[in-house]
Amino acid sequence: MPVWLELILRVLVVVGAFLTLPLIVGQAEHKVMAHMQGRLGPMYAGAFHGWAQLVADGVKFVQKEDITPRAADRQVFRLAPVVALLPYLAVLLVIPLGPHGLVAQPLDVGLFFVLAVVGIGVIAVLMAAWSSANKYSLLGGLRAAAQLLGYELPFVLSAASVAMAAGTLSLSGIVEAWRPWWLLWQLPAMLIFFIAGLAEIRRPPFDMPIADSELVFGYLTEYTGLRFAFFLLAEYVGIVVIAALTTVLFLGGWKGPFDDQVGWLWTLLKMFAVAFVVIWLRVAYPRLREDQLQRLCWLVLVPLALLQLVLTAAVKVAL
Amino acid sequence: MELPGKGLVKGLAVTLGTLTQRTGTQQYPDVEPDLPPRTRGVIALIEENCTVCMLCARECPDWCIYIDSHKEEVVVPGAARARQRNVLDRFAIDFSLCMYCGICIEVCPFDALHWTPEFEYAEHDIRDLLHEKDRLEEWVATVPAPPAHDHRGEPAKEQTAAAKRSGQSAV
Amino acid sequence: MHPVLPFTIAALLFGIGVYGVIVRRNAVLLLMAVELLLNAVNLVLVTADATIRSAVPHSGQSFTLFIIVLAAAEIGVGLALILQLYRLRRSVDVEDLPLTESSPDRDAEVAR
Amino acid sequence: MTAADVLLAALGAVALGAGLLVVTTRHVVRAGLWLVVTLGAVAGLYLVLSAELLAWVQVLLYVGAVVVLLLFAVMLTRAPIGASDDLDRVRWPGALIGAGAGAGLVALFADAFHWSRVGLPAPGTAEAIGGAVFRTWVLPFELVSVLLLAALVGAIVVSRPDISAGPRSDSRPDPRGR
Repeated sequence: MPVWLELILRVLVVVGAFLTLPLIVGQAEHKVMAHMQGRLGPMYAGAFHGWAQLVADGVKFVQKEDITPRAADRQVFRLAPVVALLPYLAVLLVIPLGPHGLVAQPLDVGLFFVLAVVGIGVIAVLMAAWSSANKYSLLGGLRAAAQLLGYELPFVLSAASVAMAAGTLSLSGIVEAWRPWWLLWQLPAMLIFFIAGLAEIRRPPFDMPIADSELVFGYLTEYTGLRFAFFLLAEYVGIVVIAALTTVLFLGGWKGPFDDQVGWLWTLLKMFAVAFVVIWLRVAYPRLREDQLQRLCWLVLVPLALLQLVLTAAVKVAL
Repeated sequence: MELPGKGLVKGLAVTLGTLTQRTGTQQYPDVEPDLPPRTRGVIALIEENCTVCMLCARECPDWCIYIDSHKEEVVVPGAARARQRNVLDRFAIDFSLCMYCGICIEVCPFDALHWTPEFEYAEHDIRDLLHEKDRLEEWVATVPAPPAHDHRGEPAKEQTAAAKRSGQSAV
Repeated sequence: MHPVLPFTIAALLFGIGVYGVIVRRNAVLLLMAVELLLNAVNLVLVTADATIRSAVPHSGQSFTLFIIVLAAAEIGVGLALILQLYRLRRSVDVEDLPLTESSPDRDAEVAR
Repeated sequence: MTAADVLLAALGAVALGAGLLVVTTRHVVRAGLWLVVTLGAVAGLYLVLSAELLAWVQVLLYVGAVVVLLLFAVMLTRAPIGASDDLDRVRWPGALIGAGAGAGLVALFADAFHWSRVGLPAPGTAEAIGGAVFRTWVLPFELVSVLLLAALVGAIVVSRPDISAGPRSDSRPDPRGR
């Protein structure tokens, strides 16, 4: 197979995953959330248990009027949804699915790339918040910026811990080096990474930036139609990305019985398990208040992440 | 001392528990709802029973019953003078005003008004919620036999009376 | 690769940064221009690292790393100062800054 | 012209164009967004110059943190939508000095390198950079970390009026009576 054909094939597969995985997660969220609240959730679209609900939603969003507020900064307002979506697509490119280079684009500093690119999302939030010419949007954007900047720290530190343990920045390399007992050794880092990741994608209970009971819908207030759908899609791709990263970094990625043949299946299974937990947390917990949110980050997660770094270093030196 | 994080775990346990239980959602348009006895749906009118005493219209708290009538002379052969009788011209209930208190049904001395459990009479136009007497009569077919207050007790008075009238023994 | 290309880019970027630092009155915009200057320098260092074989490999990239960290520190302190300034004077215009120690009534005058 | 040259020229054009907009635009927030483009293009230049790790550090720290802080500050101070007129001083001295500095440096570099060709080194791995930082340059590294700590403390002290300078700022009544 020529190189360019293989490259195109890989990119196509990633785009396919980019378009289907979020839909699966979104549908799972509809159904799991409903059943956790004693409801049924969507039942009609697509005849069987509403499996096509998100497709129907997509069609609905396409039909809606695309409104730009008169006072808004038009170009920035229109660009923001795209900027919100693209980084996650880039991240999906480097996440290894299985052994023997089953990854769209292997990268020597994959972990670093992922952390850097995920950080771009906050610019999209600020763009959306400011250009909407709406006080609720701006407040939501400022909250988001403060939250994302703060949680970036434990996010990176806990990822650094596992990179230190594996002795490499390559995502595939980290999975190769992973051993089951790391589950215990890196447990604090895993929890910190997961919680900080939740905050990074602004999922409940960290959805202070769009707190709908006080800010209407935060930085998304003025968005309608397809652009709003882009932001929603970005949120679900965010869940996929955070679940995939947690899987790859802390849960051993494709490791499992028969991982030579069905490694990719293990990765996907673990990913969906983590995504389930993301949804579960949304149902179980109320939204954190702004001061609680910052307190959790700076007084709990950051010190814990630093302690975990020390622990990792100590074990690494002792071995 | 309580373990830290116990509340958090409890929250997760509750939601997971709910996930495993059956949901109570009724699939209404697909599956007919299982309505309790004495459900208040719409009010049916048995026109023959109405004597135009106007009690219902007067007792109605939000004045949603409209009654028109005229007097008619009935000449009874052999009687000294002709008797007068009220004839119902119009009987209408505006269900856009009705608050389903059931007072009209309670006060009717001749059992002309009845609750029926039918509830699917929504309209696109609010004016169509004014049910005239022929519409109200249509509901009579859906009036259920009144259940006993106690499901093991004796049957309702109306039922025994009806059974006696038709010469059968009470159920 | 022609090393003169990235060097020229860096030089022009530096020129743009200098222009920005001199012309801008808004303090935050001024800091942005300073970032351009730092980036120009970083670009020179990285290009030099890639083109000039030195005795110590990767020193140019190491320096760039240090400069990026310094920039982060600079932006942290700089923005804290600017926000404090804004809190005091409701303005981030560097033209309005008194260069000498001011008395409280002068402060009030400026604030008005 | 090789592929690397073309890439360098294209990315350089983007960086310079966006950089020019950073210092000339009259929209405060858009200046910050153009800065993102410039920094991204410079990161692309690093990639071409086989400094992969640096490129991602640039994205992580500059785009993810510095620009966000700048935008944050812009929005906290004043960020009208639309153009503002009072952002610049008189332009010509700055243009003169900036153009002079740029042209001088270009002349310097052109004189030093002419149109010489150099092969690109192998992509620098994280390991190599780590070796350089922690073996050869470990002392500056430590100094930088101390400086970072000092900056952190400084930023906190400056931005928190309740812990900054002693009695003067506390006792003095605010001139506007806020």
